[in-house]
Amino acid sequence: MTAKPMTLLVIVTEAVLEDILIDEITGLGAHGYTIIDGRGRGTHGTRAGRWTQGGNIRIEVVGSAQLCERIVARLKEVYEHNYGLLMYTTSIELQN
Amino acid sequence: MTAKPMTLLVIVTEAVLEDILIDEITGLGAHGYTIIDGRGRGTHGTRAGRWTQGGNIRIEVVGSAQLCERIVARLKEVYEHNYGLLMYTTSIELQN
Amino acid sequence: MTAKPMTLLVIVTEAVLEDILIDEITGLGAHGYTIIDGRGRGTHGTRAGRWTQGGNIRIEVVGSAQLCERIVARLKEVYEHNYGLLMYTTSIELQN
Amino acid sequence: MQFEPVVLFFLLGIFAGLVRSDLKIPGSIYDALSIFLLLAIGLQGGVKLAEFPLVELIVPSLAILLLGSLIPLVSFPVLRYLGRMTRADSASIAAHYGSVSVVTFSVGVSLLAQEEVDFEGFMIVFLVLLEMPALVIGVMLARYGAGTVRWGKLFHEVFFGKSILLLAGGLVIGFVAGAEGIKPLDILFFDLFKGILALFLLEMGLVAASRIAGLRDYGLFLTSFAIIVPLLSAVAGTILGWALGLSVGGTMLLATLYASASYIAAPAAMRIAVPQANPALSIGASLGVTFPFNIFVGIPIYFWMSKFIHSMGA
Amino acid sequence: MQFEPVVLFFLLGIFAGLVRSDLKIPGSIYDALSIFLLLAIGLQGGVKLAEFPLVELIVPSLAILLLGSLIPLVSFPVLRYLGRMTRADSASIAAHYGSVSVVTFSVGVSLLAQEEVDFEGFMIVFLVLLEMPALVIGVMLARYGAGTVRWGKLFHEVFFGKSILLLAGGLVIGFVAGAEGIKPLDILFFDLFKGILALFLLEMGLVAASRIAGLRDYGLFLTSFAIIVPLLSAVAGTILGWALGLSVGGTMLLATLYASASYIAAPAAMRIAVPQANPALSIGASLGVTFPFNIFVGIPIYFWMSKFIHSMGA
Amino acid sequence: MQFEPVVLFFLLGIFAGLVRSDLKIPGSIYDALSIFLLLAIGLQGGVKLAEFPLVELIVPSLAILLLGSLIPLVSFPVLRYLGRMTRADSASIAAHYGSVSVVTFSVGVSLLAQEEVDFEGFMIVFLVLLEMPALVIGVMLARYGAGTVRWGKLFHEVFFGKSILLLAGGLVIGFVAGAEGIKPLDILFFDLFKGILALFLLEMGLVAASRIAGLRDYGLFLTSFAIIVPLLSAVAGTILGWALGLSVGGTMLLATLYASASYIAAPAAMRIAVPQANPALSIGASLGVTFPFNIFVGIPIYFWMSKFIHSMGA
Ligand SMILES: Nc1ncnc2c1ncn2[C@@H]1O[C@H](COP(=O)(O)O)[C@@H](O)[C@H]1O
Ligand SMILES: Nc1ncnc2c1ncn2[C@@H]1O[C@H](COP(=O)(O)O)[C@@H](O)[C@H]1O
Ligand SMILES: Nc1ncnc2c1ncn2[C@@H]1O[C@H](COP(=O)(O)O)[C@@H](O)[C@H]1O
Ligand code: NA
Ligand code: NA
Ligand code: NA
Repeated sequence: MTAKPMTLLVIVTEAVLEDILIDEITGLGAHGYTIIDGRGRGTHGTRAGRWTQGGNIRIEVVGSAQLCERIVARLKEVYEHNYGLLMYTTSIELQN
Repeated sequence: MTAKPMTLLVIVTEAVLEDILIDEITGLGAHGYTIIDGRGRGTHGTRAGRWTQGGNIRIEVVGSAQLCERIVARLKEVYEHNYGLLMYTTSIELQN
Repeated sequence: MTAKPMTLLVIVTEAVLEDILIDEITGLGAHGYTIIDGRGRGTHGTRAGRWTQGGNIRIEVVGSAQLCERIVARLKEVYEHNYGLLMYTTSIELQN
Repeated sequence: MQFEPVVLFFLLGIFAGLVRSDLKIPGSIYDALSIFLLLAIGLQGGVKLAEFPLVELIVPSLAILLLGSLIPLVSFPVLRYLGRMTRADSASIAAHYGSVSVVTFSVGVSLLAQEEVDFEGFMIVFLVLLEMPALVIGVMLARYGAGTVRWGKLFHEVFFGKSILLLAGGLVIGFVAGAEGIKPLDILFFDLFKGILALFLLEMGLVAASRIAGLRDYGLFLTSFAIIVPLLSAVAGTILGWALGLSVGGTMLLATLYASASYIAAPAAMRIAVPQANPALSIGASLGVTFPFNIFVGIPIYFWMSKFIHSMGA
Repeated sequence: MQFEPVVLFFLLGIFAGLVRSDLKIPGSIYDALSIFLLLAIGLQGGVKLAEFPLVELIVPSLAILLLGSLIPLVSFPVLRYLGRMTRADSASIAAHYGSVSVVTFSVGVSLLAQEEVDFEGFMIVFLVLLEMPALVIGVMLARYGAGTVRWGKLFHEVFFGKSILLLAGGLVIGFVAGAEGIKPLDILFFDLFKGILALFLLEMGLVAASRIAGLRDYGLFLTSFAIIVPLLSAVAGTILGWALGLSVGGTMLLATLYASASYIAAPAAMRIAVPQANPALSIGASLGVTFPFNIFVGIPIYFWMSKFIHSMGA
Repeated sequence: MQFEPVVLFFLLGIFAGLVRSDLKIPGSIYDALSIFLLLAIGLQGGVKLAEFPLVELIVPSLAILLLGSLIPLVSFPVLRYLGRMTRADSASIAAHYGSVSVVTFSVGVSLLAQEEVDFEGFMIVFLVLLEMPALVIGVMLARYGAGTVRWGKLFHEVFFGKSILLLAGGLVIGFVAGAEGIKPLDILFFDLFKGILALFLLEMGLVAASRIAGLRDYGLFLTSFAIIVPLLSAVAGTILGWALGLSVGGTMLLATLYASASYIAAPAAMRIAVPQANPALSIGASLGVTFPFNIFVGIPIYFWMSKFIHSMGA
């Protein structure tokens, strides 16, 4: 097996930010991302996903620890204050 | 970076339990959760997500190890016997 | 707690492969799987999920390290060359 | 025997399911179709009800509710002792057969329209009334002497669940607005009704196909139950309808209501209130056997029974 | 006062929301309904516009735009200094009330059809025109002297956002194809219009219910604002409509446009352009107070005002 | 040249796509629209077919299938040797152009209705028949002498895939029920047809826009191929239709079928059966070039060709 240790960054945020965050993430050097629609509750209240723009998205980025750090730093700086946002990382083995 | 080590609990179960489990989880002290619709197969057969109530949901809770333990214990006690249920935890770094 | 250390395998690939991969995965011995619809970008371009067959799926399999290795090996051999495919593993604690 | 083209769509759905076609009605479309059907049925009933003295409905309602409650009460011991099923399964299946199916009812309405036979608008009130009590009885049967029930949650689920809410809401809107006020909505809720029922039956066929495949697992007993109980319930309904002075169409619809088994409201309610019950058994029987039986064989029989009893009485 | 059955569906939705029913209109269906409404309104306007000399629209358009821009400009200081709200919240709410609501407009159109009162087809041009400027003004008020605005993104969002695009696109298609060319589409876009509006109002009710629940958090000031500002805007619209020589129907629709508050285009635009604003406040006011007020009370009043001013003038 | 307002919706979709509007038709709505179109086309054909002696179809069917099979067989060497494309890409593109497009066909039907020109109901049988063989030929061309094909899976996908299943299912239901039995469904499946086609074309435009943007990557060869091959196929279809004694409308529809390229069934089948092929090339050509070409330019030309050859023959 040729598994490469990598970092997985998961971002849960407001669906309205999708296009903007795609630009940020790829601009910072991510080679890819995966987005899934969801709903949830956090410090910014409940977003039940009822309205077109009222749901959450869950973005996954697989990359180097440095890339994930850069993305986290940027999102904390610009978006954390005004938008619902949760970010966490975990280490994974990339298998291909 | 101010990453805080935390536990991620993932619960995959029947969509029909959504409201009930939200009450349980927040009642046990979770500050938030993220829910995504899905489908799957397990020991309780296939749930293809065709019928309104016939799909799975995947709930993510980020919290302390103790919180996750409490939720797991409660769900095992009350729901595991009669409902399709998968629960696993992994350690993550909360980034915000 | 009776948590069992296990491996989580995540596969992100083209939605058109869903039925075929379910056969592969269960044929290789997986007891279950969870599938979620998504969209994303990678080396094979953007799949925005607009067309019926044009989206991604995200498959989760919880199993032994050996099972996950077998699935990874098989998918690399047969599908990696021609289809958009991302696979990673991480270690989890199965809680039930 | 009467032939209603709309059931051909159900056959197409079954065929597609059996040959494992990739045809799928998206979940949200299925939801939209069922919201439409429930509202439309309610509106149709409400408009007809507006021309009717409501107090006259009290006695027949009580009679129909009473007889309707017997269906789960009689089914339960049959399932438990004849069929040797668990208490939970017996109660859950009894609840499914005591409750009613809106789509089966709609196919009945559709056949009457086809045959140009009229029916009493207040039949839809009975549809609303009959959906609930069986679920409550089922839960009581399951929990008798054991554990606690979240009655509040159950009642809430039943009364404010979307099927009752849309049926009753449509009924009230139709009643308040009247035929005149509803006119601009006619084309959506009345003229399109049958076409949308056809699409709905296509999806029903797809789902029924997956249930039919599992039939052998349920065994001969449950399969027979799923045909005989509806037939007997329909006989009872025919007699009661005739005794209450309903028209041929109304009598046939009452028989159809009694004969139909729930596969939307009941499964959801039972999964929460009687979680020990195996949903594959109850949904398999109601959707895999009783629904197709009623659509293809039952409804024409109930129509014939109603005409027969009325011609006897005359 | 005029009664329009379609609002009963809004009431049903509110009821379902308040009793916490599990009734949900799936998101994709909601999207489809709104695409339909926007296209249909546009087409209807385009067909009527085709019979009209366009140059005559320039002067009234300017007048209507000018007066329309006053709504957010006057609302802002009221919110900021009387209501003691933050700059961002004041600007965002002002933008919501300066912009317009297509569904409120549709209910107005629906009432006119019910009453068999005609209106000028080019009203839909004003609907399109009025949706935008308030959003730009709102952003300018929020950012005045602070930070940079991504104007390019904002203009793009406003001009090519789906509501303007579908309204304007429908307008152009209706204009090019004309009544004759659109005829095969009539049954979908014209005859079904009211039924689909009814379904849309059902969903609006569900959402409004969740907003109404949060009303006490917004306080008395915001609630009063959400009723008084629409009323005053409607008075201004009635006078301007009459002064411009619009018919009774056209005058009523102009008043309705001014009185309506956006809850689709504005929230999305403000969330991006003025992220410091709390969306619960602006959506709560526009959807939880102003929308129901307009539907139930406002529109009949605006109709009465328009008839009154025209009878005075005559 | 004939003008069909429904294509204006396609233009609107292209415009929305090119300006990167946030307009999206949700996936489930798109699915529902295509289920509707396929069923409706099938039903329309079935009803007309019911009045026709079926045996008379055998000879024309064989002729039409034979000529139809030539399209991929001739396209393949052109793509492979003239266009220097890989074997897999050549085979996949050939399969796309040998197969047919239901929406292109529908726009043709729509134009005929507009012009009040009748056509043979059994044309829809040819639509069903022509969808399949090219896919099989494409796979054979791709795999010639190399590897194994899962033929079982491919045949299953083709015969029981949703497009054939709904077309053929609708055909059979229409045939069995007849014009009389289908009547209550008319308003949904016939009267709404064109409106729903308009909405479908809106989405097609959105998707085509994203393909048009990628056109320069496909190069001049593929772009020319995507215009010339349909034109030549249409000429062949016109001659064959005339030789078989089809009416002006039928001849034009046969030409349209030959000229159209698949973008639903073929992409899905080729992605599984010929995974080495680059889907961007085949979908780009069929959806980004051929579909708009046929809609705007091709269909009017084919109509003119059919009228021309019939006036010559007369
Ligand atoms: N503790 C948590 N566990 C899981 N998901 C969370 C948690 N907190 C927040 N989220 C998700 O992140 C979104 C934004 O969080 P917040 O900024 O706290 O409102 C929420 O809507 C949830 O979907
Ligand atoms: N081994 C597994 N890997 C991934 N997901 C699983 C697995 N087992 C079960 N699941 C998911 O958990 C749900 C309930 O599991 P069960 O209780 O085993 O039926 C299934 O429907 C799957 O979605
Ligand atoms: N770096 C990444 N992070 C997250 N998801 C990815 C990444 N790369 C690829 N993916 C996902 O995997 C799918 C297939 O990847 P690819 O084969 O690279 O096109 C993409 O459409 C994405 O959804
Ligand atoms: Na019953
Ligand atoms: Na306004
Ligand atoms: Na072709």
